[in-house]
Amino acid sequence: MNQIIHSVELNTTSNLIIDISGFEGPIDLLLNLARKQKVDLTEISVFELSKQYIHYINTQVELKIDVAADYLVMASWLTYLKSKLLLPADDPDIEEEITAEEMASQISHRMRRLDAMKNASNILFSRPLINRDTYLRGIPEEFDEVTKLIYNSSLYDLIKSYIEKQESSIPTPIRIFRLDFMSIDSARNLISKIYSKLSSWINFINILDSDIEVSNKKSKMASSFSAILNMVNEKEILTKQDTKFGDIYIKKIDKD
Amino acid sequence: MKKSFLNRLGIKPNIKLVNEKSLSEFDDKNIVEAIVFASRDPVHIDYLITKVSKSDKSYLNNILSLLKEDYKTRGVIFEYNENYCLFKTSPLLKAALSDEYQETRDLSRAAKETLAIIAYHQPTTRSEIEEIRGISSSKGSLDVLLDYHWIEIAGKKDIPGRPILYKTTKKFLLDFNLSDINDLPNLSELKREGLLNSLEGK
Amino acid sequence: MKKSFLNRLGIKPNIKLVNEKSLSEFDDKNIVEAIVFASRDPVHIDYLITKVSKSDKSYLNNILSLLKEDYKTRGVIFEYNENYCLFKTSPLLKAALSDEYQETRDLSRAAKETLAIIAYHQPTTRSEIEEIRGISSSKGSLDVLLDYHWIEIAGKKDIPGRPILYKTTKKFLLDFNLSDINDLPNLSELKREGLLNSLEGK
Repeated sequence: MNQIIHSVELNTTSNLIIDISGFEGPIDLLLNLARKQKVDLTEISVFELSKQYIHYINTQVELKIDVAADYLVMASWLTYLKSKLLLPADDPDIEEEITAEEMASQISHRMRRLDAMKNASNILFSRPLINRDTYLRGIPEEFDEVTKLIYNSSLYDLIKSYIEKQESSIPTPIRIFRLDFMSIDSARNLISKIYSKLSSWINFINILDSDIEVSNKKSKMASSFSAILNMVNEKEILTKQDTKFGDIYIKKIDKD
Repeated sequence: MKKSFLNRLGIKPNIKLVNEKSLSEFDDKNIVEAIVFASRDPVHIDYLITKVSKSDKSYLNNILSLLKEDYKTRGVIFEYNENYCLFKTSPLLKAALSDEYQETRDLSRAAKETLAIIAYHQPTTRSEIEEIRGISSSKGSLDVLLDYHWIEIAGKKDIPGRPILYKTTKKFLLDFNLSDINDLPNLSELKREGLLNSLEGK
Repeated sequence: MKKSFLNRLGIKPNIKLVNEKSLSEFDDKNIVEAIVFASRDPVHIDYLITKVSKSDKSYLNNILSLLKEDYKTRGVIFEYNENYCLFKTSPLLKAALSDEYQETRDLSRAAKETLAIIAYHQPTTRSEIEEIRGISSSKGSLDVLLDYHWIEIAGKKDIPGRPILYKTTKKFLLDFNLSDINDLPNLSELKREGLLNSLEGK
């Protein structure tokens, strides 16, 4: 018996080992014992296995109490199972919760299930694993991104908005027109520009034609006349009118 | 996050992707190669279809198989499944690369078994894992696996006590080279043998 | 690993020494390729020398030039200088790799009105549009429409100030399904069709 146990490969590297013997729980222990008994878990002798398990637990005097519970629960369960398997079939009058055969098949199922998961785990971890056996691109690159706007108005939308505009009685916008008149200041500027030409008498009417920006003749005449009167007052210009309502002539005053 | 990045992962941002189509199969192969090579994450097939000249799955599949062939004996290999494709270093060069890049530490046997149990039984709870392993402490293993982003919390089970449910992640599929969870080794065989059912109720 | 490669490639190991050399070069090339692919930074030449079978600069340079040649016409290129080497996607594919997105928007009311006015009154000036719209700012709308190539400049009006004339483009006809600008229905035609009823009574 002890030989069997010592031949089991012990795993001491992992930090999650529960027992000093290297088993990860009672089913793991059962599996290890079973492997010594038979290859096919479906044909395992649960009776023989229970015997071995109970014997093994009994030899583990140093079993730590905090980890022992799982093993001891299993041991007592297997002891119960063993005694049931030993006894002849129960009195059919007594209603049993569970038969010995059911218990045996249950423990065999649990062993097979854990065994399947252990195998699956081995298969998974034997696959080429990213960052262990194989590596991904170290320097990923980004690409440009362009967003294009699409306007989805229909012809109907377009026409509708146009017609709404045409039909609705929107007041015409207020437009501020440029006022067509000549200020006294601008009239005076005008006369100053032609001042040098005023060395002889010139008809006042003629100077009005020199400005084309303002078409309002009355405004031009009134403002220019006022400007001239100012200039007469300032002794810059002489004026003369030969007859009543006749032409007005102007001439600059020679200052030397 | 950039829109193109989401698209490459197969996540559609709510703005339409209207890529200009390229010219020929030769160009298409180069384009697919460049996109997948440039990405660290697996690139989704749906995104690649928007980049090639024909929006046709079998046309793209042909390009993917050509690329796989091109890289068959190289230091970098091209892999694809129904959803994703990626480049990775050849597992044959494991020894030459491992000393510099290895990130995956060796896990304990308990953690490895716990991962397998979650993968095959997901979503599952800690007590179900413990029941299968026949041992009443699996907490350390769950922490390690969560740290690795191989498992994640998948809500709570609708039973008294509402225990946390665990399932495997996309990273698990990527790292173990599985196209999806139905791709797990021996899955149907184990199901058939009734080994993936919990004992509860028996 | 070399043996298995040999077998898989169907090469008989018992050939000349030259082939023996090219085989190791082949492996070294794969190793360099994989390292440069997986590295998070450009890889220094000095490091690669420690990874190949011969610690010899010219030997490595030969491998680097072979790799450059291998990737010459691919979607990804291999580049190296005296110090570093790296992989990057081919600059020739820059346009093909960029992602184009389409965002659909409704044209603003102002732009719609402006476009309609130009369509019905073309060629027309900004001040004429403003006069019809009764609003003195149409610049933004004109810019949007010009950007979108629905309108274009059609010379200058022969009046003082010589204002710019606008007209609709071919793209406008195309996008609005008109074969000719005369196909644009007029008001009475639309009313005859029973359209624009909501406007009645205005």
